[in-house]
Amino acid sequence: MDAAEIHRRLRDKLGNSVLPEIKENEWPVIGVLPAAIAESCRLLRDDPETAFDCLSNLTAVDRKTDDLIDVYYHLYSYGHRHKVNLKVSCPRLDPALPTVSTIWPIGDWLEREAFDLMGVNFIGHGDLRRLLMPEDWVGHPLRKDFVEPEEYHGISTRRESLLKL
Amino acid sequence: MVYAALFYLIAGLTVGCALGVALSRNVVYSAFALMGTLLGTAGMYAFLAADFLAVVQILVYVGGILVLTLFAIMLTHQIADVEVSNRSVGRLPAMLIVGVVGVGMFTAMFRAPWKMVEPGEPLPTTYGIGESFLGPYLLPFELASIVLLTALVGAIVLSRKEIRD
Amino acid sequence: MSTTSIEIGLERETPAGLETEEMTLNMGPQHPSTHGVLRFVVKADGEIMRRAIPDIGYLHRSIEKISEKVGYHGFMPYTDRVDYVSAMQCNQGWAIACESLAGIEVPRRGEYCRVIACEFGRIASHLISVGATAMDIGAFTPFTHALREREKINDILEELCGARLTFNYMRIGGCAWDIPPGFIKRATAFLDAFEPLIDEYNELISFNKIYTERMGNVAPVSAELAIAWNLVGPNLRGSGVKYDVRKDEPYSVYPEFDFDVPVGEGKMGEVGDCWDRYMVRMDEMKESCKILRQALGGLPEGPVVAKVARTFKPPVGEAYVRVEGSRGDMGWFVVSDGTAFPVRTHIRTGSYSAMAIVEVLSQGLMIADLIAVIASLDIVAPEVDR
Amino acid sequence: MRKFADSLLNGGIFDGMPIELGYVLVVAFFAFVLLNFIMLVAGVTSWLERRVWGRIQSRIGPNRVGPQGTIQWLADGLKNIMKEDIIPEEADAPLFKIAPYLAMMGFFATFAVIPFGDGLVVADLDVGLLYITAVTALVVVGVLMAGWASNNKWALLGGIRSAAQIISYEIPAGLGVITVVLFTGSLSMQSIIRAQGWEPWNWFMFDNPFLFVAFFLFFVSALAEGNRTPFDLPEAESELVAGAFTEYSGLRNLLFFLVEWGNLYVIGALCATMFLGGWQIPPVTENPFLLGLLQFITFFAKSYFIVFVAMWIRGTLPRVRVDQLMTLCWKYLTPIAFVNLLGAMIWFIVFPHGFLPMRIAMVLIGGGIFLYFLSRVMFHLRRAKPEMHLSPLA
Repeated sequence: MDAAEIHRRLRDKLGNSVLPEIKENEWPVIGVLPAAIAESCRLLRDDPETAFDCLSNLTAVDRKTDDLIDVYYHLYSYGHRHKVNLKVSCPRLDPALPTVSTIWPIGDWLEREAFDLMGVNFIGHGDLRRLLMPEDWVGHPLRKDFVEPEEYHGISTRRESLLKL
Repeated sequence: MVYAALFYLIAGLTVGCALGVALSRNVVYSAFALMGTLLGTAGMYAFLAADFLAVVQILVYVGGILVLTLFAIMLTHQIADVEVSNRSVGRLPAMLIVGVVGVGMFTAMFRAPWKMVEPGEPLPTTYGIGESFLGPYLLPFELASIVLLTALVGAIVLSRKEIRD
Repeated sequence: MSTTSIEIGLERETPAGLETEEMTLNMGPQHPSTHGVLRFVVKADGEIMRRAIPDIGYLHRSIEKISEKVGYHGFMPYTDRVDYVSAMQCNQGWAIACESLAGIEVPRRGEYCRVIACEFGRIASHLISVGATAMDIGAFTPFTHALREREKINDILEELCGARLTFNYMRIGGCAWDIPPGFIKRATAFLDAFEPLIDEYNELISFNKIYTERMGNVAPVSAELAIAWNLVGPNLRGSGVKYDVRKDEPYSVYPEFDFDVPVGEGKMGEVGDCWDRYMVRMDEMKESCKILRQALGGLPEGPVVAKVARTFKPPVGEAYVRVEGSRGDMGWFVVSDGTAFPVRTHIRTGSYSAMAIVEVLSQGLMIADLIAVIASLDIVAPEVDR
Repeated sequence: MRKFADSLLNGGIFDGMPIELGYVLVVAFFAFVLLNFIMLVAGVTSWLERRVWGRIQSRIGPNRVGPQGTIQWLADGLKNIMKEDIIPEEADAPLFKIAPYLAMMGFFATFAVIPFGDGLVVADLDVGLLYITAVTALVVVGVLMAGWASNNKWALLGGIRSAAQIISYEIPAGLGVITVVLFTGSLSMQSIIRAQGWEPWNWFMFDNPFLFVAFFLFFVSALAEGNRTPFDLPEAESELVAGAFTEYSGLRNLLFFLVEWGNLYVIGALCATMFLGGWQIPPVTENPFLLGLLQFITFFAKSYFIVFVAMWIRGTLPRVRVDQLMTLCWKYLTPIAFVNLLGAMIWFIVFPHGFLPMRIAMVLIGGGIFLYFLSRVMFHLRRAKPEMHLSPLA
């Protein structure tokens, strides 16, 4: 099934929660409003015509200039061998999205990583802890305005350039 | 003279370790002290030229029973500060019992007609033991085997976990 | 599914007064069989695990953040460090992602060189994997034999690019260097010697009774579970899903080669058990040899690298490409805003999802089985943490 | 040894000394000699193991210290002695310190009854075999103590695994030993050897099919008791880090390894004594010194052959899981051992003095198996490319 058809089916079900335009790409991008993302993911997975049984990737992108955080969901269907990319934009100040970890189990870790590194809050995720950074780390390192702390538990994060030593 | 010194050394080890078993507050220390007692007893048997008995003492008590005891102790948690459980009896009754038993034992010791024999050449005892087991003492031997077998079956029944689907 | 919501499937009835306490074991971060710096919090009841909770991040170097500082060309050496056991495919993933952004056509000879490098890298990586699996099961000899062959591959790759582990061989638009003179002869000689050795490994370890007992029927992953957890590559194929990015979503010049996609068949137990995953890697080495022979035989003439501007500024947009790395398909996601530095790079690796599934697989296994599971999933710690 | 001690005492060296003190001094002297000797044996075994293992894995192994690396073990020992002896803060210090010596004691005591030659044994105890089985229990206690005192869960698991394994496998091993005892009627190591002859068909291994089975039962169980691959679960480095020895360093760690390698030799010596004719040699010379030397060499060659086989197995096989280990012991080896013992009894009643045709047939079968293995080895050596294996002296 091609992207236009997937897009049409989604819009039939969810109406204006799905943005009207598709960005043609190798993974066609379909914009979705934040509130509808979990619902559209569930529809795409459960519909036997689309049957997206695999969440290939979940990434958050910090668009500081637009004051937005984009979250990309790369879905893949092993049965039909087709793919789609859902994109959600949420406000940078308080990014919050419904979780997809109940739809695909791998979403658990991918969402935890996005939370850890980008500070996206996934509502309904049962166990939203830091994954890669230490538990007591302050801030979300992949944000564009993240400033590395001078030291962590007494360990300096700065080092003189080896050339100057 | 030297043999006497050795004898007292081993006797001291046995009694000292036995005291350690009784007095140590740590169950694991008690168990390891028990090993000293058992080894000392084996030494005593060796002094009495009972080589088979000495070896069997080590084999059964150190190799089997002590290791199983240690096993059980180590699998129980918080071993180091276990409350010694037999304090509930109290000191006075304990002293009373010790006194009564002690008087009895010493009386028996002094009244018994001890047969004093000069230590001769140590002779192999294995053959004699085997003959006795399968000759005059066959019935008690077999009875003991049956008792042990019953105990074994009982232990298995008790420790077997219920298998339910 | 969150880690807390997983139901512990080991609710055994014990007679009253015989409750045993769970023992919490800390496996790692420094443990001989965690293949890098990983940590598992193992809740065990004696030798049986209730659950093993993976704790990652000990090797997190924020490679994704580095890409935002060093630019497209400059990031190439860092990709080697994503999965240092098979760095070539990481090189290729990044190169293809950038080329896909800018629409660059790679010369055919360059593509062939890439394929040769990648397939050698795959064999080297699988050798490490199968050798380490055998070592974790307790047989040390297959590991040294595998490393012996890997050294030879390292020699070959060293000839190609001057490095033995972190190759930095590829460039956006092709490869850094053409193959050296005499390379094809030496590479073919290696293949001639290596192919019979695969059978020897199988004789030595794969069909060993103890080995099959340890690996067979342990932690089987059904095809549905594997897809839902996004297991990729050999782990997915071990579960019986015939899917290979090289075949099903072709990139580079892979469609020109004839090779099979081995899948797990459940010869030693259920489909998708540890032995199947292990055996898929064994078979894949043979397939890689096939590809290598075709690539070495049909190497076209021409340049190896396309003309790419020194300050590479791809147009605004995003690209998500997948390449078949040694540990399954690696997703390379890159967002460009038209400057010389990517806005965001994300690398979704094979070990990442393999690590995530360990907690589900480990319930009710024995501690020794956890080792087999980790080894058969072929988890490489830096790839998990990036 | 008693005769030797008597001759020494009568020789006038200890004139004017109480006779008992003389005995004690002689015993202490022999203990000292033996201690040094077993260090040597364990050290050489460790070197040999690494060399053999190196060959099997197509690498070289230690070859720098001394000719062919033969005194590598000495260098390693020195290094270990000079290393810092770390005792973890949370460990139970007294027990942690005693444990290696206890294990060492148990292993050291076994050497007292190992017969290196006709008269070359420290004490030919009448209960020799039983004695060996008994004192090795001290090793178990030592390992358990180490595992508990380290205050480390891996160490505890290792110690418990070790104890469970050794206690379980003592049963098939003991039943294998009893089969031999049945045919000799003695537990003394020297009597067992004297009951055999120098010719292979007079060895107990080929005496009858039941003893042949008993040999394998004993060998497998002994491997398990000695924590050797494929039963090296207690120190399974990929699972339990280093098992009971995880927290040990320096000299104490070295002692545990001495016990391990020494035990390997003890396994070889026991197999040689019970099944391979021990020090029996054809009567080639009258010279007692030369005869003793030849007996010593024969015994060593036989026991090191077994040791080599154990190393070979270690280089080839993976490790079993703990439940498979117990299944093998309780569901296979133990029943087989019991049935085998019963069969041996029947055989003993039918042929109280042996049955020569069966002996010769057994030798032929054994030789056939050996030759088959040899041909497999030669086949693999030939098939491997010359570059794949190196000369033995590299």
